[in-house]
Amino acid sequence: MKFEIFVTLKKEVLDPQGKAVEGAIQNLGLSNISNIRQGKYFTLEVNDSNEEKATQQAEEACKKLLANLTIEEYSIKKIG
Amino acid sequence: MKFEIFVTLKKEVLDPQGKAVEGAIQNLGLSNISNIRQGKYFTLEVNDSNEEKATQQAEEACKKLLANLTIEEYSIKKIG
Amino acid sequence: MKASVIVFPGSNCDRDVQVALQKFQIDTTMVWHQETSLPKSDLVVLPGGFSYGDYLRCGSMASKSKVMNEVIKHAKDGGYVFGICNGFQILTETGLLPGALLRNSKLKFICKNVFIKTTNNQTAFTKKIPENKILSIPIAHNEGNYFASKEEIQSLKEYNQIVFQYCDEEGNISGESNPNGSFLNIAGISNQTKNVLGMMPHPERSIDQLLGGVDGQGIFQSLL
Amino acid sequence: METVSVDQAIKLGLTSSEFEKIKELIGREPNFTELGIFSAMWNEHCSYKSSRVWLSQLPTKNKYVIQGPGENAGVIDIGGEDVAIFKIESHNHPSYIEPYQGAATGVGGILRDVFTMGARPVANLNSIRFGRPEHAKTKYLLNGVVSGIAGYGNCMGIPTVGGEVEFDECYDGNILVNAMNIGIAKKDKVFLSIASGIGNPVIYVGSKTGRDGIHGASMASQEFDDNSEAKKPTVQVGDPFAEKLLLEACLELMKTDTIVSIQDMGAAGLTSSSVEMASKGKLGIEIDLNKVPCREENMQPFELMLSESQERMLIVLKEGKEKEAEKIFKKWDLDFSVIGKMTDSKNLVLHFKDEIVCDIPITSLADEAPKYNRKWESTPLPQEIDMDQKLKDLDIKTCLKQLLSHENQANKTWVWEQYDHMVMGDTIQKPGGDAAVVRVHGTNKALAASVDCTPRYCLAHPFTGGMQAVCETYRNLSAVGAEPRAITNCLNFGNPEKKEIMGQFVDVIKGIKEACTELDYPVISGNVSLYNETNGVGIKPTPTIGGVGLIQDVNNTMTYGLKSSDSLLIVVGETKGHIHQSALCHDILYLKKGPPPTMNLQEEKKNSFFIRDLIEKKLTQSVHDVSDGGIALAIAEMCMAGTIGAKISTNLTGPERIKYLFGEDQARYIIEIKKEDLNNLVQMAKEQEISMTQLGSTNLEQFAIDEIKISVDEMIKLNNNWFYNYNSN
Ligand SMILES: Nc1ncnc2c1ncn2[C@@H]1O[C@H](COP(=O)(O)OP(=O)(O)O)[C@@H](O)[C@H]1O
Ligand SMILES: [Mg+2]
Repeated sequence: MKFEIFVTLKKEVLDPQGKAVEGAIQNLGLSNISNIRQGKYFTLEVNDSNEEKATQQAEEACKKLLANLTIEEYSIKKIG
Repeated sequence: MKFEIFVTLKKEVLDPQGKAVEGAIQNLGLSNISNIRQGKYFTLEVNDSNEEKATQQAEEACKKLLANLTIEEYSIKKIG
Repeated sequence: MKASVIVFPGSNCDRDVQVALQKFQIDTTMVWHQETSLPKSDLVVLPGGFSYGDYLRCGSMASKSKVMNEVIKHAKDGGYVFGICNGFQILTETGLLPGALLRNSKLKFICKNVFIKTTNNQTAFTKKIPENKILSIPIAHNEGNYFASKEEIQSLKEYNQIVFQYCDEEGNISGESNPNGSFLNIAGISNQTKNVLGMMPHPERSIDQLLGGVDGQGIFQSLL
Repeated sequence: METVSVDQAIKLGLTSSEFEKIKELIGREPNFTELGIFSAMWNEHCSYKSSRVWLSQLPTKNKYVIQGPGENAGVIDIGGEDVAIFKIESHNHPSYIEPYQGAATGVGGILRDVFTMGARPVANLNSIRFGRPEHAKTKYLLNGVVSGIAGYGNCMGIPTVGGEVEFDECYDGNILVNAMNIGIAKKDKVFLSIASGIGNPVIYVGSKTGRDGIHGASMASQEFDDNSEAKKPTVQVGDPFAEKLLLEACLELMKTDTIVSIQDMGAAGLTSSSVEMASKGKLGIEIDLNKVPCREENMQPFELMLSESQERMLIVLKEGKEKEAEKIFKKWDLDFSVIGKMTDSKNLVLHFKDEIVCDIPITSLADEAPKYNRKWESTPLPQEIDMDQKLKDLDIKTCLKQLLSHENQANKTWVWEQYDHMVMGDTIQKPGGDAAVVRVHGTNKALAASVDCTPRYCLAHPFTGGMQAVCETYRNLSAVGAEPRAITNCLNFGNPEKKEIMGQFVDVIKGIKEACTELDYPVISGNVSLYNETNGVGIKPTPTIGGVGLIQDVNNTMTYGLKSSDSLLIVVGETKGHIHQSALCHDILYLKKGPPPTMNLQEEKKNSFFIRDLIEKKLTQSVHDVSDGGIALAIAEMCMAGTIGAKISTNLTGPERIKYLFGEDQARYIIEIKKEDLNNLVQMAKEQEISMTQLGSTNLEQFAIDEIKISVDEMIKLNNNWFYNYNSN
């Protein structure tokens, strides 16, 4: 079973990368673009045909490693 | 108009991060999880009500800055 | 005084810190991250470097190493734990210290001498340094931009956990003297019980006049 | 077996006559895998087919050299049981295509060259050259290259302690990224790549093989045109973390008694590493490609043999030592696979699935590789031109300010602050000085290193330019108190099929040869990068020289910042006022004609001995070599580094004064001395027939040249800002 995982900084956490990217985008003349936030994106496979169990394992991977819950939040999506 | 952007390494390009993360996940006992690839995830707003034009600007941001087309590819999704 | 230096895959200041500890006659053992027990030690050092390549988040994967269970136990029992640079990042990832270290605000690796003020000399690591003493110590990092939630900052202040702050030569703590965007110019913090210290600057690089300075030695002397 | 056509050979970068030669050598048509292997081994990058005849002229020996060119890196004696192992290598083409990864993998490659020989790498240096700052790609390339070098070196925990950065129009379409590394080993623990022992197992260690950079080596041997970006092969992505593990694992293995020979997989990957080991040992090698650890599915023999995936090594073990070795690589979480053995067949034999997919004599790939004696035409020494009209009205203060704020003379802190230059705890002189100084861990001695080249001299007169590059490193090392011991070189040129370019190459080599011979400062390793051309326009000849010297006592090293406001300033070496091809003429006045300064190797040697003697006797307060920008810039730099002023008088006017201040006569140093030492010094100089002139004295906060004054603070501002301003938007 394949999953997509999104890890993003919590809203109240400053995002230095997003901010720098936004500056750079403005410099490129793309002045309509704003509010850029940068996060991480993972794809992974879980070798378990039971959807609930598989999701639970993906969930665990997020909590234990992929996201730092002090500053980040995550969401999971099954894609196949 | 809000967009989501996914930037991932091309399939044939080495993903050192994904590789290291996979090792760590295995060590955590999540042995069912495999094939991890790590990419970047952006959300941004384009101040243009014309969907086509807005998408075009998001596209340009990807090509010029957000993705390194030599090793990465991107996809764009309108989310609001 | 006995110390253990934990070696993670990708640690690269492990030897440097060993040299420093030995210079102060601290008996030092190197401990591989897969060990399940610690040699008897008063102090555990998590050295600088790029554990696991700094991939995913700095320190994230190292914080899950087997030996870290023992380090956490050691800290909970009141033993000293000292995280330098990547070691600091590992300590926040384990939760032994609050907050997180984000990318430097200019998104570049910075290696240079900076000034830090010893805001708190009531810890085991700073007790021989005069209060508010300004030290010149090098930094070398990409992710040293300290962040914590409002509540965490509140509690850091309340329990007097801010140990070092970036400042200028005269001791002014300001935006200009902040090399990486750190909240409140924080360069180092301790836990509430003051037996765990994490700092981004490298005191082990500042113990030899020939290499540019000796301001780091106060920290090692405090531990003796 | 599928047959191949001459068209395929040409697509792989071979010529039709080379294709004929292959058929002749193996007595049949090669198959596709074999053709690929030939194309990799016979391209310029691996075979040195255009350069070999000339490279063999370089002097490679003095009493310190333990291993000269021909191995992964050169080795010199640095006293006691210690040796220094070093080399420089180019990664120009990949860095232009993907600056971050190109530069990063360049650093990774040179590190492997050094640690494969048993050394722990202790110092990185780099020489990087870009097009004009205003060129559309320059900022992107500069940022990518610098962060790539930083990314790899920092993660490895090896300090990057020196280098050079230059901008010039000729690099607009061909940037140069030359990376150097120095390592330290014990004399009796140096490992070579000569295989031996029929039946000994061949093992593969490190990361898995993917389709990275297939044909990277032949790309490095072709000119760019407008389509190159579309044609590029899969870019290699560096994994410094994997390399750090590989380094530690290899050094751990080297402590055991298991290794026969070891070779990193660099350009042309498994092909060149296996062929070189077998060729040097005059043996055959048999590899089972089914055993190669793969990252991707369905990899074909051609791909497996030509992949340039990074962070891999090939090792010949003593028989029966496989388990012992495997344990170490497993501990470090690396791939380990026994993939073949050494044989007496003298052939490269490859098995894949159940077939033999390649069976060719090793000699045909190595010794029989083509060697060309290309046509060449020497560049004559340009005539001097009369510049007095142009020089006579120049305002000295303006000239100095323009030089200080010019990108090529600007302070490079922005660059090296991104490099961890202190890790390993032995950096005594960080970037910014004349040469980097790194203590040999646990001892009282230190290595000094510097990389240099002045391409504008090399273009004007390649023979002189070749000599000058060698001498500049020699001087930089001398200025910090080191005894220069040997060099490594990276020869970056345009298309050697053009006789003017080949002529530049030949002249430069002759110049290097002359200087190395006279200075007893041999070449122990190096690399050639040709075809640095875009749309038919080549770069200036750029022979980057990396010099290494020894300081016997770390307490006897010298820096160039002024130390007190009460000392004397002296120039050692003769000042004639050679202004042609100076930084002032070239970069500020755009007067690019005329000969470069004349080299006098006897003077170089004499003056260097003199300076080192003064440093050892503690008779100098500071020392700086005079290079770009002449006396004026050299003193300005000493003022800025020490935040102390200086006051000099020239007793000259008009063009003569300009030439005196900004001329770039060679073999010179500025020294700061205590007043009371003057007489002693004058006496010593007289005895040793050293030309020495008192320039003036140090001062409080100003740099004063005759009636002209500029504050040290202002100079610092001008000099410090260029890189920050350029990169701030
Ligand atoms: N790319 C670089 N990496 C590290 N250090 C550099 C780099 N470029 C320049 N430097 C350092 O800046 C100083 C000045 O360089 P340069 O102007 O080339 O000096 P010089 O002309 O005396 O050789 C040297 O110490 C050099 O090592
Ligand atoms: Mg130079």
